[in-house]
Amino acid sequence: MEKTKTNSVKNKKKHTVFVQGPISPQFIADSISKHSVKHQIGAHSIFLGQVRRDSVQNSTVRAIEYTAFTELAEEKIGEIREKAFAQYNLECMHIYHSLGEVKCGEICLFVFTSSVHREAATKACHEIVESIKKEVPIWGKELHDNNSHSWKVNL
Amino acid sequence: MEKTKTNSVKNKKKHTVFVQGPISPQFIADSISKHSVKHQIGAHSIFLGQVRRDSVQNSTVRAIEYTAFTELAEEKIGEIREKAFAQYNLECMHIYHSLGEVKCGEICLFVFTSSVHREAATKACHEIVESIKKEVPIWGKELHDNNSHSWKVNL
Amino acid sequence: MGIEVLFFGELAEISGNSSAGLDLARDTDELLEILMVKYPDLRNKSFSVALNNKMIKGPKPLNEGDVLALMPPFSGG
Amino acid sequence: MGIEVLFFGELAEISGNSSAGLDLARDTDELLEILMVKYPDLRNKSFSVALNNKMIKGPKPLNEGDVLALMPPFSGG
Repeated sequence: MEKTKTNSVKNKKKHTVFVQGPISPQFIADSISKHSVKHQIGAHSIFLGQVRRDSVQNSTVRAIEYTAFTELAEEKIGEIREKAFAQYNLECMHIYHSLGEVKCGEICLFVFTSSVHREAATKACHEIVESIKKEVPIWGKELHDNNSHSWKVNL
Repeated sequence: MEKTKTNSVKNKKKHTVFVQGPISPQFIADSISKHSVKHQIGAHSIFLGQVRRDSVQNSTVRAIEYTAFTELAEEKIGEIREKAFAQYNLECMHIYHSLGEVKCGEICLFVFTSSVHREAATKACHEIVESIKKEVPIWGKELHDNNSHSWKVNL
Repeated sequence: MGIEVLFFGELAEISGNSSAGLDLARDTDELLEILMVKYPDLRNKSFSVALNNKMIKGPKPLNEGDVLALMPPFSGG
Repeated sequence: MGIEVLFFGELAEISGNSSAGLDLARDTDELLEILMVKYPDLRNKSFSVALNNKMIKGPKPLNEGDVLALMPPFSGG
């Protein structure tokens, strides 16, 4: 139902944040590979969110369907990017989040920071993940085995 | 010269820590993929160490050749593993370090932690990296463009 | 033209639609009250509001063509 | 049998070998002093010591067949 809004991604930012469906390990590998030409980088920090097979209301989650207010979400992620670059000495930063259905065991969030020394990448990655969960208008609809659903709540 | 000791890996631990040469992005992708069947996992934290093209003594590093006191190193990493599992609610932990030559831009260290909620994986990954750098008998010989060398110093 | 209202996440279930066209109201508070009357279950939900893609706090005046977004607590990641 | 001494990292450059066989000494301190005489540049280097794959601090008695490892500051990662 929200599909029309979900898909109206305006590419205002250099980096596309939203990917349709799960983020594949191959995509992550390719993203890592691209940094091998950046010889000033000494440390990468990566966070991956994976969809859990949670039990909710006596039934079991089989997938999460993500929707977003993409225009505002990309603006918020742009702000999170700028803040992290201002605060930490980062060489690179990449943020990807799934839209649409992501099954249990699949990856829905990929945050990737790189720096000369490890402290900047490590701290920035952690803070970016916290900010994404709190500040970015994305919603997860938990699809259950029994065809019911529930709405994901971030703690 | 240290090659004989370096290669005498005794697989006392379940996980083999040392890999010969660089750690490939494909190896990392395969490692991530293997966790898709673990449906209790919600968060992965990954740290990657990449060899930097540092300038040392007026010349430039082209690669680092790693050697280790492998028996003691694996014992130390075993202790680091046990400590992290005792301290944090982790579902999975993998630690890989290169031996031999790793060129600039290639990966020499891969630490991978997984947990139900993100805090455990994030904190454990960070602490494991710090412990590996401080407590594990591994040495980096910096090979320079001009065929000279220097010895890596961890700050 | 009026006001376009966007409903996200669970709120789209409550309204039955991902968006709705409403007549211009004086300000966002008046429009929200109209929405609460139209969709009473909204009263039991906490949500934040964006006006023309900017998060707002408290009432703001409305103009023809404005877009108001109702957003339940975020749950990305 | 004597004692096998392992030299790691930069210390292997100083000794010219990754290992050396030495006669049994009373304790690790005596053996280290013998090594310092044999390889004077060791005096300028800081290193930690492992006896039979265990890190040690302070002097420990030695037995035939013991393995003593001299390790410069670690620089993994």
